[in-house]
Amino acid sequence: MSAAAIIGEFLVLFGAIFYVLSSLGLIRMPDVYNRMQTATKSATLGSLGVIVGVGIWAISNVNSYAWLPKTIVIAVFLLLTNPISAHALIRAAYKSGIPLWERSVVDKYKEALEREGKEMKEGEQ
Amino acid sequence: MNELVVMVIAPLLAGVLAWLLDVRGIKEALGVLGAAVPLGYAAVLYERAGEGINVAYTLGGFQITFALNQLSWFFIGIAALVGFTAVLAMVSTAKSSYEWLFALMSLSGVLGVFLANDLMTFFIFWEIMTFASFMMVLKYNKGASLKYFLLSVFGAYAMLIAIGIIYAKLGTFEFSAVQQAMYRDAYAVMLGGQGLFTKGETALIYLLFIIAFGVKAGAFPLHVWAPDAYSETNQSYTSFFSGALSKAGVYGFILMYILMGAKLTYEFGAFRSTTKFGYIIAFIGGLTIVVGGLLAALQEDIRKLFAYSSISQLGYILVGIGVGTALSMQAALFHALSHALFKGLFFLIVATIVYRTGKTEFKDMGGLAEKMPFTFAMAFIAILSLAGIPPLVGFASKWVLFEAVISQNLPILGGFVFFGSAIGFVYLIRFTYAVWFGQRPTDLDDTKDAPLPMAIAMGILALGNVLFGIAPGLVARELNKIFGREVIGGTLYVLDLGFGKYNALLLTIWLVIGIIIAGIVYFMGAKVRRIPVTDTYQAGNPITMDYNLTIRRNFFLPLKETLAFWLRMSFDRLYRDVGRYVEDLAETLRSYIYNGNVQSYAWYLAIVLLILALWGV
Amino acid sequence: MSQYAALLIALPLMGAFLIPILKKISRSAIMPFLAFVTLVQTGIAAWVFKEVYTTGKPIIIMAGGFRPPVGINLYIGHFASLFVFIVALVSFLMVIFSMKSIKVEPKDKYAMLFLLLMLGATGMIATGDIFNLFVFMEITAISAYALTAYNKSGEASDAAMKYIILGGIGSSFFLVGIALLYGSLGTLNLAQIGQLAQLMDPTVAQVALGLIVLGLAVEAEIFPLNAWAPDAYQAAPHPITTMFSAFVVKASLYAMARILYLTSAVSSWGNVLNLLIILGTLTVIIGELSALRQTNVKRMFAYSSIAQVGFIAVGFALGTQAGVNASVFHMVNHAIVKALMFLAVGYVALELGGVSLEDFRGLGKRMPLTAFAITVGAISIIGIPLFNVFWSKMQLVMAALEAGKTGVIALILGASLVEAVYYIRLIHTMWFEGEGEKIGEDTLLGTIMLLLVALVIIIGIYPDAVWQIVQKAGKDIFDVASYVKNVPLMGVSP
Amino acid sequence: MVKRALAIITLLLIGFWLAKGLVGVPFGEDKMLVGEYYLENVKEQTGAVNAVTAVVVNYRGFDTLGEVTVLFIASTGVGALLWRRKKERSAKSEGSVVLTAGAKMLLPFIMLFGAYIFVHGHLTPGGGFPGGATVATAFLMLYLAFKEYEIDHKVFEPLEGLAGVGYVTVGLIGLAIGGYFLFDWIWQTWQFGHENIGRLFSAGFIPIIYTLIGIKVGTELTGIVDNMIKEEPKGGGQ
Amino acid sequence: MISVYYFGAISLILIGLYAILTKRNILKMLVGLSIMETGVNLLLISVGYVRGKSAPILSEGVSANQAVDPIPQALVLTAIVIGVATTALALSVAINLYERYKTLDVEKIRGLRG
Amino acid sequence: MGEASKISRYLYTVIVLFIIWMFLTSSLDPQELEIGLILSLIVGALTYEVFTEKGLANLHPKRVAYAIAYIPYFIWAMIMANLDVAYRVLHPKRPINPGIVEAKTVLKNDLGKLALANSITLTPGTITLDVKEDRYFIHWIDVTDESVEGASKAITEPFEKFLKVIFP
Amino acid sequence: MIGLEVYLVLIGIATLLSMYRFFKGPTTVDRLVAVDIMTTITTGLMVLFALYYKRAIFLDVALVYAVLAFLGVIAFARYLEGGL
Ligand code: NA
Ligand code: NA
Repeated sequence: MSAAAIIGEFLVLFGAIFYVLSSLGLIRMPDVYNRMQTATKSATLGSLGVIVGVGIWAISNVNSYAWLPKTIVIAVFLLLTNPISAHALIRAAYKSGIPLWERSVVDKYKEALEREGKEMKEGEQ
Repeated sequence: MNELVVMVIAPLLAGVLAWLLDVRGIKEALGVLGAAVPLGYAAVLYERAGEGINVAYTLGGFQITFALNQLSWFFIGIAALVGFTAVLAMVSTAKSSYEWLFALMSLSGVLGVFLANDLMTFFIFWEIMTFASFMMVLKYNKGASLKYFLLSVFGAYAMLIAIGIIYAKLGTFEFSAVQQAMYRDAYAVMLGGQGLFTKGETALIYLLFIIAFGVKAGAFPLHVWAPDAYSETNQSYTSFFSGALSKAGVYGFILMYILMGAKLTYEFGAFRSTTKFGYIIAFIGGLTIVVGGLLAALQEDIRKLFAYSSISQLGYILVGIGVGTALSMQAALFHALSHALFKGLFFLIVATIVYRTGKTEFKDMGGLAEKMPFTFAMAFIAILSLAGIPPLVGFASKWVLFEAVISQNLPILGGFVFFGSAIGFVYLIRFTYAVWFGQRPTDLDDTKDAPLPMAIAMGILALGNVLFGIAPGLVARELNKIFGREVIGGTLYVLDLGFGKYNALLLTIWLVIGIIIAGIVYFMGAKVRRIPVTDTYQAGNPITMDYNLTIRRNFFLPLKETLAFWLRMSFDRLYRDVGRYVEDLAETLRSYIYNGNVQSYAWYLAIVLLILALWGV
Repeated sequence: MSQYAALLIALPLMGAFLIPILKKISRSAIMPFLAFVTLVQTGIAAWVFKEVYTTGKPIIIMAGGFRPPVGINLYIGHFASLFVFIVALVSFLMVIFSMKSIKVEPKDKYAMLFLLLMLGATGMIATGDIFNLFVFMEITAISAYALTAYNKSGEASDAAMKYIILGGIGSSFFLVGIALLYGSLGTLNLAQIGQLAQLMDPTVAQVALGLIVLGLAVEAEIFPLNAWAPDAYQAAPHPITTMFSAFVVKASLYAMARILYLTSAVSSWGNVLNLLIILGTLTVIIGELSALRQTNVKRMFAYSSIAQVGFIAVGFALGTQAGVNASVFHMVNHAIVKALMFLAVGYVALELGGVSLEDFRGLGKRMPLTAFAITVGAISIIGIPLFNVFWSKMQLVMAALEAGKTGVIALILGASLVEAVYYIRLIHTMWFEGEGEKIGEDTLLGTIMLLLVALVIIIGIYPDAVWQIVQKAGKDIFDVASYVKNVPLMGVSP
Repeated sequence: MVKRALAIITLLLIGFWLAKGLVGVPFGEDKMLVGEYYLENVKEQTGAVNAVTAVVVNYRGFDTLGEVTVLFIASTGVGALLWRRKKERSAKSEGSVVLTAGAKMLLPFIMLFGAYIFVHGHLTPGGGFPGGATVATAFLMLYLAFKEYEIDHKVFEPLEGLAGVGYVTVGLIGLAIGGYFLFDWIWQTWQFGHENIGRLFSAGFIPIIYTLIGIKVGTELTGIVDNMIKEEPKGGGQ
Repeated sequence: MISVYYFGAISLILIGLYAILTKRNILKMLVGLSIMETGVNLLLISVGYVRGKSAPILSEGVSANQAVDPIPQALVLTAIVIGVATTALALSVAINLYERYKTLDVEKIRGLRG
Repeated sequence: MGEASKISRYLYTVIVLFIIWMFLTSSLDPQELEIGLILSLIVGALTYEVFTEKGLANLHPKRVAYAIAYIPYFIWAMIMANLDVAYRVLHPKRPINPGIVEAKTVLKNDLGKLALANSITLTPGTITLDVKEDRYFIHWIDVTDESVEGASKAITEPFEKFLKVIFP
Repeated sequence: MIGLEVYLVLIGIATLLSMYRFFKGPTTVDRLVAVDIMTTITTGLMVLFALYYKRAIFLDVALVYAVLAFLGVIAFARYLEGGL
């Protein structure tokens, strides 16, 4: 068994575990904000592992170096886009009025928005 | 181009040209010319009718065939003559090119029907004839035309189905082929075998034909269109409508005899001295006589009166056909001619009256004899002819018919026929007196006599009434040619039926003498008295406008009251109710099916799928 | 040379694709350009028609140069060449009408959709491949959806939504039918399907045929799948309504007939025909009854059109050469007459702003030419001799009787009576009721109407020329053996 | 409730019927007739490695032309139906800098992905449609991120038309050169790229057509998005 | 016994049809239509599947006799595009409908009937 | 620092695209490279104005070096983040103490802000909720300091070390 | 070592688990988050399938899938936040 296979498979295993973790987070966390906290990170890392892992594994499995660059492109794409979509989603959650978990400790964003609104009103007057 | 084709197409072509050009003077000239062509050809082809002329074209996958023989010539003659006189009268009464187009088109249609040598051609021209006459009515009255058209198309489609069944079995439309096949079939049945047509199919075809021809002939209870249609159109045209177009129905019945008489006879057997199927036709004819006659008597409108009278008269013809002997057939044909002549004349007279006075009801008329002497003279001839007074043609034909029916020992039919004559007198008396004699409403004081074209037209028909009345042998000779043997014997002036004789000339001489005597008495002794209408008393009742039984108003009201129960059973209303019911149903159906909800529509789709699934298509 | 018949497809496409570019150059050139394209299309169609009818041989267009069933082929035989010509001609006339009648923007989009509707119908008629048929059906349908909604009114959107939902379900099931057919035969070529039909598993064939007929029946306006049609006809722009009635529905009917006859070797075939006869008869009856008290005249014509479709469907479902011939004849006649009538009624709407029966009072005085056109059309549809529809109705009736379907004919003739009632009422309303000032009628539209009137009457008086053509077209559909023989199928066999 | 019950019964019966039909089309078994021919001849006849692509562009090119047309109709139709005398974006808020900067950064990549996909249509499971769709998502992203963003209609609409014209023209050149509409003249007449099967410069006109389709689909889908995302300004009626 | 893919495809078709037959909101009906289309596409693909064979892309050592039928896949590509086109158009019609009637309830949008 | 010249921006875009292309195709086949170059040139021409402000300046060795160095740092942070997640998810009591805090950044560049936001999102217990000018609003799963300064110090500052060099 | 199939199953389970959240909700954003995670996991699954079938062509599919999924989520998110 070649090194590529070992590293590749290890990465895939690693990624798969984080995938499962991600989905567990999705189930277990109490509200949408905290679900995102747990799910996004581990799904992204999981992807990184699985996808790059496949690229490396392929070196021995299908005897091709051509896989790795392509898998890297996919992985990087996910790495770039997943936090963007997570950001867009959490903003959507907040702006669509989903309240924070009742045991949340602070909401600076709300304060900032209220201040902004007040300034806007004053500006109009 | 073949003469027959020219004959059929000329009026239509003239009509289309008249319609397209639409120039005063020219359209009338074209119209008269167009109507004169068939008349001229009918005269020219008289000699050759015996040898038979055939032509055939292919059109739209169907053979269009025409044939001229003795029978078709007879009907062509009637149609061309009445058509010509009607068109002549239309020169005065028809204003729009629309009327010229459709009047002439209907003439083409009628000619085509009579000349057709196969069922499909027959049907096609039947439709053209129906359509054109319908258009003539449509211009005047939507309801009336609709009724006419619906019943006609109903009849036509019935005919089409019958034709179709025949075609499906025999693979031919041609009269002679159908006739031969039917003979073979009849023969097979006679030998106790099974023909191509089962008894049920034969009965169906028979029924469908009766409906088809019955509608056109105005047979009871399919007559309801006729009173309205005859009265709600140009009255000059009505003279053709009633005089010639309705004869297409008569011709149809005769055609049915020719094509499948034997088959019907052997399939359904005899009734007394006639056949069962024939007796049904005759019985329908009898009912038509009575119903038409009674209703004619009850009309307040002269157009309606003659419309019902026309229905009644056609009943005679049906009786003649139904009885089914050679003699009765000839009588029917003879009466068809008579009817065309006197009823054509009558409607031209009505047309003249309407044209000159604008009035149509008895209550608005009176004393017109003085103002319209020529028209009155024509009316005199027509009245005598219709009433069956010798020596006019009406007497001759009715006489033959009476003899034919009586000789067959069919008492009920005889009863109908006699009743019809009686009731004919009843309504004619009213027409005679209320229109021509008595007090004249002041607004009719400057009424003029018939315009020249109408006068000529009336003259021609009146001449026919007199000529064929005095010399009925002329007609008998033609009828015998049709049958290929001498059924009615005699000479030019004498009809000899074997068991009875009628000498027209002798009677004419007697009559002329009588008239001269009567004239002398009248002019020496008669004084006209003027009595105010309101001074009249009647059976102790004060005169109200509702119960004012002068000859001009509600004259036969007592009769009407007597018949009240029967009159309530109006077939007209029945059909109307059925129509309304269908329309209501349609509306309900439509609003349920197309309810505007796309989900329901999706359900329809699912249901069709379900049907597919369950049916296992 | 004959491969150039492919221009029938290429040209409208090219035209449609060029319009966005043309729009940047000159907006006012779009409609003239549309007229030009349809005129050229008519010319090509006429050439193809001449080719096919003089040589007596169909033109087989092999897309990409692959022989069927490997490549998709178009089969422009007697039927297709005739109908492609009708499609092009009616389209050309409707472009002229569109120039007058289309006021709603964006006209460039209208022009594109117009061309593509024409293209879709052309393709449906010409194609020799069942999936390609589906594609062209969708081209037709989707451009029809868009055009139905084109006026953007509530009614238009409502009608289009109904059309989309029903059409969508129909096309889905059609595709399921194709899947079954393909799964059992391994080919999509119509000729090969015809060749192999008898090898099909009977159950598969039943289901597949049922689904295909169902899918097509939605577009072919067969009751009760036609519920979208009156709304779409009413709401669509007038030239488009005309095209719906004149050829869009006909293309679907043809497709249905073509597939049915190609699969006539299938054991359950008779059942499908019987079902179609029942549905066709119901289409006639319900269509006529629904038109009876209709006060919106355009909608009345729509129901009448549906009823005629029923006639055609019944003719096809008879399963005889005579029936097919009669149906094809009726398709031609109805295309002419309904083109005339919808053109006229659309013109009335344009001038008077409405098409309720009330608007038609005194039309004979206000717009005599238009009223005359409607009258001729109505009389023709009723089935009066000397007008074209009479002949095809007669042929239909005869064909049905020949096939022993007397009862069906009685019902259908009864429905024709109903037809007479509402058309006569309309004629009377136009000519003998109401008054009005004469409106100067458009010369060009008047000429088109007169042209169509002339066709109605010429065919009415001398139907033989058309009848000859139609018989050949009918044989094209009915004679499956020569269809299969004419397609140069290469040796790909099971 | 009754409606639902009826629906379920109806659908179950229909489903049973469909299933009954499908029993005659056994799953997973080879039913190929024409398909087999394609697989055996695809390489030398079309030069494509991807048999689906060859079927789509060559053997069943007519379908694809139709398919392109269908999408064109949709784009045109949406444009026609959502046409208003005046239309503007009605986005209420802009995305945060994360989204806007992200969109700017991703735009060229996504477009390149799209181009990659349609250029490689004959080699990989891509082609003009997914490629075009990918290109369109790049523009969609800009619409989503920016409040004011709008495509340049002067370029997009003619480009859409031109791509279509190009497709038909390629087909017509085939008619002129090879005698058949949509004939692959590059592969069959010019024999270009015969030695390259499996590499980029092969498969005759497939890459050309897929590029045209890609451009067309990209511009069309973008146009649809553009139409759907804009509204008539409040108060300004037609 | 019917294959699970067929079963799934039929189920999708029926679920879609169920939505069309019972949901009153037009958008839901359109979703139903899309589900139906998906089901049909799945069916087409399943019909073309050959057990144990690979995607019909003859690279990476896959030869002609190892590939599944390419035709259904080509058909599905077309069908998908057609579905997308229909949906896009339907949505814009729905937008217009909503603007005019202020509702998407089929029972309330009945401007045309009878 | 203002915008770079158009040529510089264009060239930079093309280079980046071409590199991506090479990764994407994983091939050195000259045919692929030719087409890749052409496509890069075309796509670059269409998008360079949006894509970059600084152009070739982004390829400054120092920046590249920092960017490369950032990768392992970031990945390490990510792995830590996920272990943290694992802990919170798998712990039966779900030990969380969430809230939204505000943090400041010194970064001026949009791309830098994006990188920071993404980094925050993917690293322990934080997701960027919104960015307004230099203020980050962050959902923090375990709030330890509610003040702006404290939050900035805990969340943004560790990344800024690298990012302010990479995206000046 | 363990074998591809096991990972396929493992990732498949992860997909199913995230589907639970999709059906459970309760808010639309919850479902959308579930979709986002699901698509991310599915991308990985596709890549793994590519290896399973030894066909690099599926990598392209995964890439396109990732692009489309990303845009889909962004579009929905922007819609839900009321930004469109
Ligand atoms: Na994602
Ligand atoms: Na984070």
